[in-house]
Amino acid sequence: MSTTSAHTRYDLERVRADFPILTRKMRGKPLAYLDNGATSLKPRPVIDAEVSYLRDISANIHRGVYELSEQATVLYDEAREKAKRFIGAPSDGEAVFTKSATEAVNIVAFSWGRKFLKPGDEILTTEVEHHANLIPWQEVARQTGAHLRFVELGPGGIITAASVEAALTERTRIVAITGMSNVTGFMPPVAQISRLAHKRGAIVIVDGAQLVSHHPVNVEELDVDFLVWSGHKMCGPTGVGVLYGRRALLNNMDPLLYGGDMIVRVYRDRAEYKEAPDRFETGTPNISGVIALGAAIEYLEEIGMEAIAEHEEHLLEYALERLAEVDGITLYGPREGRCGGIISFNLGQVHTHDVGSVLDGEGIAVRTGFHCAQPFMRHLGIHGTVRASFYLYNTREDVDRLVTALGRVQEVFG
Amino acid sequence: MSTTSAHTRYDLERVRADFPILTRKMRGKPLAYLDNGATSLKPRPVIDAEVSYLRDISANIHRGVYELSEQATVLYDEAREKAKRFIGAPSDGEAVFTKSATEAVNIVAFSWGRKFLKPGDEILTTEVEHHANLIPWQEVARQTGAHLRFVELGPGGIITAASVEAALTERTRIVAITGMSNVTGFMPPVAQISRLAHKRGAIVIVDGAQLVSHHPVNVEELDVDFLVWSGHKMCGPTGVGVLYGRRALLNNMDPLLYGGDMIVRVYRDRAEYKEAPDRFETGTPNISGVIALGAAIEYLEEIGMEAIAEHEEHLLEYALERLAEVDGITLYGPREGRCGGIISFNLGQVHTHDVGSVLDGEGIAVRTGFHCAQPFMRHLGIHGTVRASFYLYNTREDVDRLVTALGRVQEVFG
Amino acid sequence: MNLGDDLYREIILDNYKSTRNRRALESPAFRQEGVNPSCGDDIELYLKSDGEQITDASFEGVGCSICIASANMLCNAIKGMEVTQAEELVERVKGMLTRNETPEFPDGAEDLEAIQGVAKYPVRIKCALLSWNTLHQLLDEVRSQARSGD
Amino acid sequence: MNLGDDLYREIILDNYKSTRNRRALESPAFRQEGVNPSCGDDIELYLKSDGEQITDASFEGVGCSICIASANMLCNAIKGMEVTQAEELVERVKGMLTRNETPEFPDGAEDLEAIQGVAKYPVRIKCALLSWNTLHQLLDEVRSQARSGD
Ligand SMILES: Cc1ncc(COP(=O)(O)O)c(C=O)c1O
Ligand SMILES: Cc1ncc(COP(=O)(O)O)c(C=O)c1O
Repeated sequence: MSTTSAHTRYDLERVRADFPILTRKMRGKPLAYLDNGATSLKPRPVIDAEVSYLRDISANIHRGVYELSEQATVLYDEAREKAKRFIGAPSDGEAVFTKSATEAVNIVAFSWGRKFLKPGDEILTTEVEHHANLIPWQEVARQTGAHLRFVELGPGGIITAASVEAALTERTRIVAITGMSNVTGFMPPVAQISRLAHKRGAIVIVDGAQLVSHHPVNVEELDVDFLVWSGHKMCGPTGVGVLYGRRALLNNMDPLLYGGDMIVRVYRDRAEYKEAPDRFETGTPNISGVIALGAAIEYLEEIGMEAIAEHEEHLLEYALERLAEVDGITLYGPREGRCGGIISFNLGQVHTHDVGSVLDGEGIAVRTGFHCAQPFMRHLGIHGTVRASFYLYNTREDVDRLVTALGRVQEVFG
Repeated sequence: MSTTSAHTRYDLERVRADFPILTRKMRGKPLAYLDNGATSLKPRPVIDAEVSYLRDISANIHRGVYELSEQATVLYDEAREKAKRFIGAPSDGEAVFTKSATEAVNIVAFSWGRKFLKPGDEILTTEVEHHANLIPWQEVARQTGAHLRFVELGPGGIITAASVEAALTERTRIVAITGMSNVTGFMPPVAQISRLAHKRGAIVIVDGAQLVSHHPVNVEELDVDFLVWSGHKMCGPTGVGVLYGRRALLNNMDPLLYGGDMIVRVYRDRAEYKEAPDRFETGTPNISGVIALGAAIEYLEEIGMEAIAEHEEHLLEYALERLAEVDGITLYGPREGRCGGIISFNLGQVHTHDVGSVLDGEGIAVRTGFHCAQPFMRHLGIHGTVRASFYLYNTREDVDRLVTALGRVQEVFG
Repeated sequence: MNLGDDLYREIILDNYKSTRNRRALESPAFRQEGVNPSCGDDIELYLKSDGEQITDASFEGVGCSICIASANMLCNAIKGMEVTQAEELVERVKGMLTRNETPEFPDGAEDLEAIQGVAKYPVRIKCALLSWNTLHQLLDEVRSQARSGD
Repeated sequence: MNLGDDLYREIILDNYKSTRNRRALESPAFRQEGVNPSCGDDIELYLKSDGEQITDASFEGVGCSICIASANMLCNAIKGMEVTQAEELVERVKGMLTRNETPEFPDGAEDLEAIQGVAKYPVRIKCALLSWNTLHQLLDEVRSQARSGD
């Protein structure tokens, strides 16, 4: 079916064979899964890791002196080391397991923001942000009297270091910016932006939900203070995200949630809290999810994030070429600067859901709608887009089928 | 090995066969898992549900118009209906999926408490609470100027309706109480307590982390306003909890976390929020976990919570009888009132961890330490206990082995 | 499976493309917005009533073909109906989409059968239902105004 | 597997039961608390130093047999040591417990080999390490005081 492309450093057939779902049909047609921006498919080693905890271990962590609990604890702690390694965390950096990238942003917004933001301080963000990296900042601004400021967007939502520099002021305390837009795939120059922010004395949080899943990332090179990402978008299970931060910053923040396992001592009326990561991991965590995320990291590392990014880049190029042939298509997003493997478009006046439904009927999974980015849709002056997003297992054939199916959309709605 | 007891309405052998881990050895000995208070083992249908989402569906919910996403959405929504049915939620009740019981308490403490508590208001709780139902209240009291008050405990930590009545005042706004102590198994008379609280105009949140997993629960009969519980303690996966509440209450509360999927409209500087449950479920949830929790609920319903509670009751009785033979044992907790299948004890002066380690060497998993209940330990004047806690798959033989192994502890430390 | 047959039947597409009812009513007696936040469908439904009958109905807004076609059929169907008839119709459409019922539709509303295919696509049901839920709210208003006008 | 051999060896149990070093030092020069929040181990370590040598060491507190035995061995071992020697010893014990090393222990500290079995029980390692981590902190203090006293 699909063949290993000259542009792909790994054996595409073998990688595809790791994903049992790729042999499944959707609406009776072979599955072309192009909704990786929403979540990724899961390879066998990740499923196995999840099962093996549930079936063979099943115990809680940090709580028992018996062998099963010990094994769970060791696997859980190892997953944390893998998560840190995956993003090149320095020795003074820590990885907190959360339930999602969304929770991770909220921890920073509330645990850092509510403690350190003063009236008149500025939070700098952009209109391309996913709601997860926007609404928490709206709310913390409301609660603290800080102002939410926006970087001026260039054509198609492009963000340059210069546009960020122009928006920074001496009141800017934090810059909250995406590492890669989930609508257009655009990747702001994060390292440059961080340097500019730091020069102004502001800290930087990067929403890496798309970036970390699709590109090699090194937090020291990016020079960011916080980086959030989600397991489910990178071959991992649902229900686990990561908040990376420097330990000194994290330990200065209040907890967001309170309960067991995050305390040193508890009295009737007060408690003393542990340091990060425990301070932010109260309650029984998603143990199987964390362990399976560890397996996902190992899986991706073995193939190589560099090779994956390259594969997607070529698919993107090919798709842009092929989609240019489609009548009445409008493509969104800047095609200069670095872009990851995401394409947003509309087909004439056809509603995105209708495009999505027709594609579904052809076995093709895309996402339609506003992609949790309403302000960006408003900026673009549209109600939504159809989004095709690639990952390591996608093929040129997936792209060909997409193009053909768009012809079918035109037949139905032409 | 184990035989179906006259006291067990279901086929114990067959139930045990549903739990693959029970054929595994620990430290070379057959596994006697008596740490159900910390988390439960997982039966095959739950593991299968988790795998089947990861392997065959893998899509995000509420986000795609394609078949896989549709299937994920339907299964996710069905799990919510199962969760509501399991606790007898009335038509104006809603179930919010959280990452844990702990998060669920925090939602009520902060989303309800920070909005409605005024300086001088009182939060009534008890010293037997798990930290998850104590520290959030300490913190919200600190933030709002409300006072945290404690019910006077009777011998062994008993809580009577009368003791609660004596502690209620006209300033009491909320009563936060456990449905079943994770240290002693004691079950406060929640229905009576609720009625007393409501008479005073206070609302009631019950920590059902132990109660819901081991006993039939009907929120209308209990007459509670909020009930929280965790999936992993009831044969479900890790990383999913439930917050039950009446919709009118939930919809008056602010969200706790902000981001995608919980909004109606988003502007640059503000957003409008959906009603419950969506309002409290931002970000990609633990989809596989929620679906597998649905499977756990069905599994338990099929066996019958009544039958499970009965089985545990008889094991408890048998264990109390057998443990009474052990030299130098001190048992904690009231043995009047209703008690679930949990026993806390100490063996002479031997440190709980040492007891736990010796039992571990005999293949027996118990929990040792303070069980996330430091104030209760302080009340009892001890540093910790050894805790044996039962579930549907435990046998009298597990109890016999525990008793024998305690003899071994005495040999080593005698 | 032929998607066209289930979801995008001729009648749906015709109703989607029809502009007959896509307009605001001048000084309408009743007006109600309906939104599906998760997909961005956003319509405004207008009704005129002489106290007994619905004398005119129209809508504006954005939405997918299912949403718009359903709203267009709704307007066609309820013109001339009494409030109770319209309420019954709402129930029938809901029954068809959410309870797997196969209702009989009154004369002039037979087009609505074409929506039945949507029931097989759970995430699209809310598209088809948006205008009907909005109508349901509006009818409550019509009723209470009729009463207070007595 | 015989647990007794790995974890609860005779030497451990003897050191656990020993009361020799379980006392506060009067007007101690140095004193430091160490806590393992997850298991409740909580000890207080006391040191006396004449500026070069550690002249006395003792501890009080609650903990499991591993924690207490380890603290007792620690006190026995470091009495008479110079600060640098004690620091080396801390590193050796850590190496044995966390890096699978098999260190040579100086005369009078051979008992410490008995702790090696703990390395097989990851959750108990922190019990064995508590007093050593506490000592590590104390030694920093001894050093800086020695310097400022120069
Ligand atoms: C009584 C009680 N409440 C709350 C919790 C917290 O549950 P979780 O860790 O799943 O959030 C527990 C479990 O440890 C418990 O036993
Ligand atoms: C750019 C971006 N940020 C944040 C998120 C939120 O991730 P999650 O839903 O896993 O919390 C997403 C995914 O939807 C995303 O694409």
